[in-house]
Amino acid sequence: MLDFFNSNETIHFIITVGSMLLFTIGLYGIFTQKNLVKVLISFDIMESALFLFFIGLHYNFGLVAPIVDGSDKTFTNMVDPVPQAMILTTIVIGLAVLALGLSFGIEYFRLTGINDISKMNELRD
Amino acid sequence: MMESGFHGCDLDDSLKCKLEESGTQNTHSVMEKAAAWFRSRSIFVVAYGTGCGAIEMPPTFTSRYDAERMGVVGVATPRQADLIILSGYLAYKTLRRVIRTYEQMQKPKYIITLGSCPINGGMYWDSYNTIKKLDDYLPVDVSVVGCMPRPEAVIDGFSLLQKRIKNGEKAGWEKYDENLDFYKKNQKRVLGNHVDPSYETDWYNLENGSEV
Amino acid sequence: MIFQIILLIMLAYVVGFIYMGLYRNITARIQGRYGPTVYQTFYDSIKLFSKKNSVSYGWMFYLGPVIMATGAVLTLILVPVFSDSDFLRSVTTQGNLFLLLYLMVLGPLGNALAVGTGGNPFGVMGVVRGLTRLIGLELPFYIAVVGLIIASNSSDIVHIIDLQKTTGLNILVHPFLFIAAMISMVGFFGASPFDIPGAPQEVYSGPRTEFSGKFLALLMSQGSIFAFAKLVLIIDLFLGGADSLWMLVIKTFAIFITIIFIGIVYGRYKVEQAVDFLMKIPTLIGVIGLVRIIWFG
Amino acid sequence: MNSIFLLLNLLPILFLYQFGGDLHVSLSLTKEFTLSLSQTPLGTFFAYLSLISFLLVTIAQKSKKTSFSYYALQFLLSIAMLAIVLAGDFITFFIGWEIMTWSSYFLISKSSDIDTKSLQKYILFSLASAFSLIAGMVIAYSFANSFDFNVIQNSFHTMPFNIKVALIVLFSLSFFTKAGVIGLHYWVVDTYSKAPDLFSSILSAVMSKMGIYGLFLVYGHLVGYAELKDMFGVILNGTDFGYVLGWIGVITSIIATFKAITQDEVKRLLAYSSIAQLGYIIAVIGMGTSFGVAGAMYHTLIHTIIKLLLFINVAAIVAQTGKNKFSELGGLIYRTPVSFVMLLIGIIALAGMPPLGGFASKFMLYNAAIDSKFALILVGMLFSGAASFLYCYKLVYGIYLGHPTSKDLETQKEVPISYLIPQVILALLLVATGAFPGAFIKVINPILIEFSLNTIPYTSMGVMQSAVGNFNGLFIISAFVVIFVFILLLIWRIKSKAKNNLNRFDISYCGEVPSKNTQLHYGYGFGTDLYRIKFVNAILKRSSSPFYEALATQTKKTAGLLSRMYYGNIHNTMIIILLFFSALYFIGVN
Amino acid sequence: MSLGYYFLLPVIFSFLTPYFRKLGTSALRGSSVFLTFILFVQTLEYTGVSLPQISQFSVAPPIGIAFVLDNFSLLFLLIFTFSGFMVSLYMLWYFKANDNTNETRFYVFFNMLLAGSIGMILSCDIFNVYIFFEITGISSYALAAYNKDKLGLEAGIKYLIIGSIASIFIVFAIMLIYLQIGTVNIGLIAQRYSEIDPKIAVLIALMLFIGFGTKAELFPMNFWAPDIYQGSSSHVNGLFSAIVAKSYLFVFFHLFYLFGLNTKYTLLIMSLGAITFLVSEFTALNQKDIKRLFAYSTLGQLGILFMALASNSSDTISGALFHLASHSISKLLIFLVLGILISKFKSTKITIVGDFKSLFLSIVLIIGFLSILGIPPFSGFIGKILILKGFALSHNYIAIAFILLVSIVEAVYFFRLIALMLDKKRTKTSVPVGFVNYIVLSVLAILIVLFGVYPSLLTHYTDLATNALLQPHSYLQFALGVGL
Repeated sequence: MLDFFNSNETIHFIITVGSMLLFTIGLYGIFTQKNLVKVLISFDIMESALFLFFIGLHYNFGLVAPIVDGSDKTFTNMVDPVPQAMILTTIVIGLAVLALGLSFGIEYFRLTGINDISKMNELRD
Repeated sequence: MMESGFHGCDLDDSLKCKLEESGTQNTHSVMEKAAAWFRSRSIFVVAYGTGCGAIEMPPTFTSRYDAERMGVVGVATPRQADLIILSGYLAYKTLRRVIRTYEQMQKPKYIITLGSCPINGGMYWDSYNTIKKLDDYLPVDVSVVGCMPRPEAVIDGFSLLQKRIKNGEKAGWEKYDENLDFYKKNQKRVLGNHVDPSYETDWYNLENGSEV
Repeated sequence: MIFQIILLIMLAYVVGFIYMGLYRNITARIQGRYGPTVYQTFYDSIKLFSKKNSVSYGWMFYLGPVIMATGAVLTLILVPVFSDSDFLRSVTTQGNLFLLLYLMVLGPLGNALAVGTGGNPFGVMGVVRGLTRLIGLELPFYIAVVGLIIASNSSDIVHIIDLQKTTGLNILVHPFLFIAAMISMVGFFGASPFDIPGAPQEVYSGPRTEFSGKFLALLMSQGSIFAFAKLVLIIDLFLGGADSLWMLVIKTFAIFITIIFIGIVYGRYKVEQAVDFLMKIPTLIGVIGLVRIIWFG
Repeated sequence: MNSIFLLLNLLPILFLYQFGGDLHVSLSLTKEFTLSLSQTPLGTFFAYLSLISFLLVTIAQKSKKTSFSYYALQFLLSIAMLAIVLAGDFITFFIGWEIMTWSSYFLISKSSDIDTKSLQKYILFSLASAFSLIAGMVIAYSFANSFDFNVIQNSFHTMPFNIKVALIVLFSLSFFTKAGVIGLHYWVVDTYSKAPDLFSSILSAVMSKMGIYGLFLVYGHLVGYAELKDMFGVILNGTDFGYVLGWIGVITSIIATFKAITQDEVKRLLAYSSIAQLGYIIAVIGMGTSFGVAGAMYHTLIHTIIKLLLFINVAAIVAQTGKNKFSELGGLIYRTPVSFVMLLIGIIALAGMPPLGGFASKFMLYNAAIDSKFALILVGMLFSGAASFLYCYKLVYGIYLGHPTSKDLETQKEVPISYLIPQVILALLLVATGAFPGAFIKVINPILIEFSLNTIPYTSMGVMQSAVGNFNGLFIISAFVVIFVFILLLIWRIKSKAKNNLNRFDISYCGEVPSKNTQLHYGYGFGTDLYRIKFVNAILKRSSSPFYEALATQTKKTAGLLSRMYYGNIHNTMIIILLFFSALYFIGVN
Repeated sequence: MSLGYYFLLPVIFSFLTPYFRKLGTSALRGSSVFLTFILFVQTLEYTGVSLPQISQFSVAPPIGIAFVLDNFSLLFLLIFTFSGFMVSLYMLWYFKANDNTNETRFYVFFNMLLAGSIGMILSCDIFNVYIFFEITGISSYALAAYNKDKLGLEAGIKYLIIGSIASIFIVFAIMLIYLQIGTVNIGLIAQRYSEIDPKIAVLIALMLFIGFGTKAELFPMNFWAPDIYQGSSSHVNGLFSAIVAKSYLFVFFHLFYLFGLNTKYTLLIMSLGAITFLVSEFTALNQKDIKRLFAYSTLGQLGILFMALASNSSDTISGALFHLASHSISKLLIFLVLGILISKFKSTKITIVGDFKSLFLSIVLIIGFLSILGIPPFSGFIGKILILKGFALSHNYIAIAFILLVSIVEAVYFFRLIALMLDKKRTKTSVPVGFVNYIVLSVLAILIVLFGVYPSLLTHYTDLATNALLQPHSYLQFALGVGL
């Protein structure tokens, strides 16, 4: 029984389904929520889903973290380090965007008292 | 008798004298004679229907009496006309237009009046707005009497005029030129000094050349 | 040469005046009158020349009738009056039919200028009516002329005359064109129903309102010369021209009497009625003739 | 400043003269594009035409206060036109064309009574014309692989038929717009009437001729009249193509003529007249015969002269009196007699009356139609010519004859001499072309050779030769003068004393004396009775402006509709992007 | 100089900005001018060098990260550094004449923007492209909002939200690519793109398309763009129009041709470009706000560029690149002039164009307008005629007709502005221009005229760039590290 859960296919399937569910939650947020903070949270959820998806699919059973401590030079049994590096970078970028977005939101709210993105339409035709 | 002054009884003697003098005068040169003949053969008429006599014009000029056979033919504008027919009484208002029309005609030019009103006022002898004797205001060449004269009489008037033109008799327009002051004075008496401003520019003032 | 031309002008003058007199006389007879003598217009002309005064509004007013007369005389010498006279043939080849079409309008233009200078609004109204009528009047005539030019492949009148000696008279060959041209001609002669420009009941005498004395006389003289020239043009185009004085008189008189008969029986069209009519019936007749020449000729 | 630019304007003429008709320069712009000037007889004719016009207009500008930028733009315009007519390839042609467009645009904008709407009209039509041209030239390029005129000419017959037709239609549309064919003339009248007065003369006399040059270039040079005949077949004695163009031209000229008569503004009348006259040129330009080309060329020359003369004359009057309507002018004949005579000469030529040059050109036009047996087209031309007498008369009457409509007109002085000099030159040119109509055949024949058409026989300067009869201009004009003088002397000698009755109120007025307030000038109502004629009314009440205004309104509505997409709701924008993605994905996957 | 400095220098300057501020405003402004000047001069030097060139960091590609400069990116690099230089010169005047409290913030993000956009075109690693994409994005959001006014913040928020959407698509695409091929090197992806399962390949292509297309303002994804332009300052608009939009465009078409997507998606992109052109030119007709108006104009021109660049034919693409360069210069010129006017009149209504009195500004503005309209003898004409010629050679007459017809609509509002400018009835206020602006604007105007009358200057580079885009062998060699 546990073997079933220990197989790569299963775990990849679960991760895929799970992250896509998470992604769908984010999408749902984007489609329905109009509060700027909630929209930004939805984006973050979507990004997180992608991260999970990407990292998860590159994990196979029996592999260890790609940490080179100097002793082992064979690089075997390691997870592909590139996705992890990429995700780390992406997380940082996502954070930066989130921070910028929130700061914009705060400033804007201070000036106008609006946090509904569909009502931010002073710039329009 | 209210307006007896208008009849010329208070005219200056000098003017009166001049008028008497202007009698007949024959033309001499051959060219003049020929011209006089042609003038007599061709008379363009502007028919000024001033009074009841206007009704006599159409038969005179159309098929029944046909004045055209004598070379007498109607025209519309005074510029082309040799003869003006004044067919009846002349109110002051009409007189003004008649004078103007007459002055716009080119010399030689003649006047024929119909009926008695232009001669002595006729049935309008005591009217307040009708002139009594046209000859004081414009030189009448032929007066056809009758009230109104029939077309035959009008045609008779034409032939009389033609005869006089042919003979080179001194015509009314010459009298008018010579005694302009007299006529103008009479006209102004009736029409007043406040006549149309353009009277200043009439032939009266332009006689000695174009100074305007 | 100068002598011949002067002789020609004299002939046109005399014949033209006689025709004008005849016009009045015949009209009178048709109306049941005795009418004036045939020389009446001549008397009128001399009388007007001998007027002591002629009012003038300045040099353009003075020159207008002169331009008009020039146009008439120029038209006359460019129309071959005698088709076999070598001299006239050589003169007329200096011009052509198109030139004549335009020369015929030069006179009205000179008149119009003088009228405009005169400053009489009635005169100008008359001119405008005349020019408006001209729009309709020229159309059938142009169609006829164009048809003849295309049919004889030449705009040279002498050539058109010569051609008729072999192909037969154009009046028989191209009857539609002849009818169109004749209806126009009625208008060109100022006869009813196209005599609106000078309608005395409406606009005084129209263009002639201000003309008097010698100017009017000049207008009348050129009118008779011009009328003669137009008659000659018609007989040249449709009746094979004239080679002798008799032929000339007979042919022109035939055309002339037709025009009188047409003119006498009609009332006067308003200008828009005239143009409407001219743009319909005569134009249609002309176009039929034209199409006949181009597509079936 | 004026003299500097006068000299500057003289320079290109000298330059052109110096090269003596054989100017071939080329300059590589990129590896595909070459700027090349290549002088042809056709180009030379138009070059001199435009340069001399500019020179004359510059003379007239002497007494009008004109800014440096105006002169500079005008000079630029003349150079652009030079580039157009000397161009050896389409790139040069187009660059010249567009510089002409915008430099004239800025010149027009310098007028005091210009409004935005007219400016927009002008520039949009000009650009539409330019874009049509550019479309044609790139399509030609796609087959000829070159913008060079000679290459395109050589490879034209190898193109597919529909491409040939498309090219001809595109080029024709472009040049028709410039020449102001009816339907495409919406800009012409407003522009001509509202442009600076002297610049209107350039617009009408020279710039519209660039459209004619373009048509010559395309029909005669690029396509070739022989090719046109092969493509479209033959009707009567001419080509089908020429027949269609003939009707286009005739309808243009008839409609414009009637429209001209009813105008109250002087320059609007002249603008319509310009459209009408160019209609004649277009009517014969496609006939593909020697006389067609010759007639079109001759009329181009004469119309340029006439329109320069008339527009300069009107500009002088407008500058002098400050009025530009027939209902406000009048009675200037004895105040400005020289101007009057000049205008008179102009309208006599415009009406096509002998003995001036106007008749010679009309004669050639008619001959062209006769030559092709296009009888109804010829009748149409004659008809429009007859109607044009009315507006010719309105022009001279409304300004100079009749009565002055206001007090200040009675004290006007003659216009400044600088306006008169070019007018006198142009009037003399009209007399000269009338007296020596044959002289121009020498100019035309090289062009006919260039178009591989038969030349027109030349006998003498005075004689205009044609297929169906000729006329001797010298004879006509001398006969005219002799007879005129003779009659004048005759009438002078007659004793009947002509009284110069100088008071303008002394007219036959039914015994009445018109006062100063009486409306005696017939300038305003002139031509209104045309509305009562059914046929003319049908023409006059129609106008192209509802169509173009509806187009503008519809465009605006469309713009409003489309702009509602950009209503600033970022949430919806996001959703649209996501939906668009899903839509594309479903399409892409399936 | 290593290509890496193109990224490093701006970043370093960006980080040092607060320090420069402490040294004084002139140091701050001067540093930016210095930086952009160095970059521009360096780029000019590359024009004489044989390309492509590569700069690798630590490990050679395909494993390592590298910057590759080929002729295609050189053209963009020239445009970007030149525009940056011009804007930095302009800012010398701007902050002197206007409120300069936000000066530091501007320079931080301006330098960062340069770093990001230059990095984006130089990077040969798709993940790095993404990173630079985000750097450009963040700095442009910040630039849009750097004044912290209401409109700017709104623009910033909108931009940020849209940017987030786009980045999610791109991240997703990159992840899918990596999952399929196991590499992020563009060269390798290009080589092995055809091996990907077609369904996934479609998904990847669409995601990249949506991601970069959104940022590059293609039609159904561009409803945000005018708002951003309207909310931002005019010189920032200049940057957006001349640099930012063009850098996304670069990546879009670089990947488009490298991944061999041109066979399938040409028609889609061309028609979307055409619709972009049509819709934005029509929409521009009713605009009352000058910045929004030119935003639509920019969208329209980008539409033409999409049409032409997707057309698969070297002639058209060469023309499109010429047009792109010309458009960058012209739009920059227009936005800088508008900046002067807006700072004078404190209004963004289109009527300000009719209210100023300055011969110099009128002339350069009109030159800019005419150039964008494609009227000779200005550079826009050469671009447009080259594009049309390219379409003609591929017998794509519909595109020609479309471009020309819509161009008339474009002319409507451009000439409405010009007519407003020439309207003598309006009361005109004279506008101080500033010494630096005379130089900046005349350089831009002279370049427009120069490229118009002597286009070989630029066509040389555009032809090379076209070759590099359509025959990317040498680029791929370098990107794969084979040539090293």
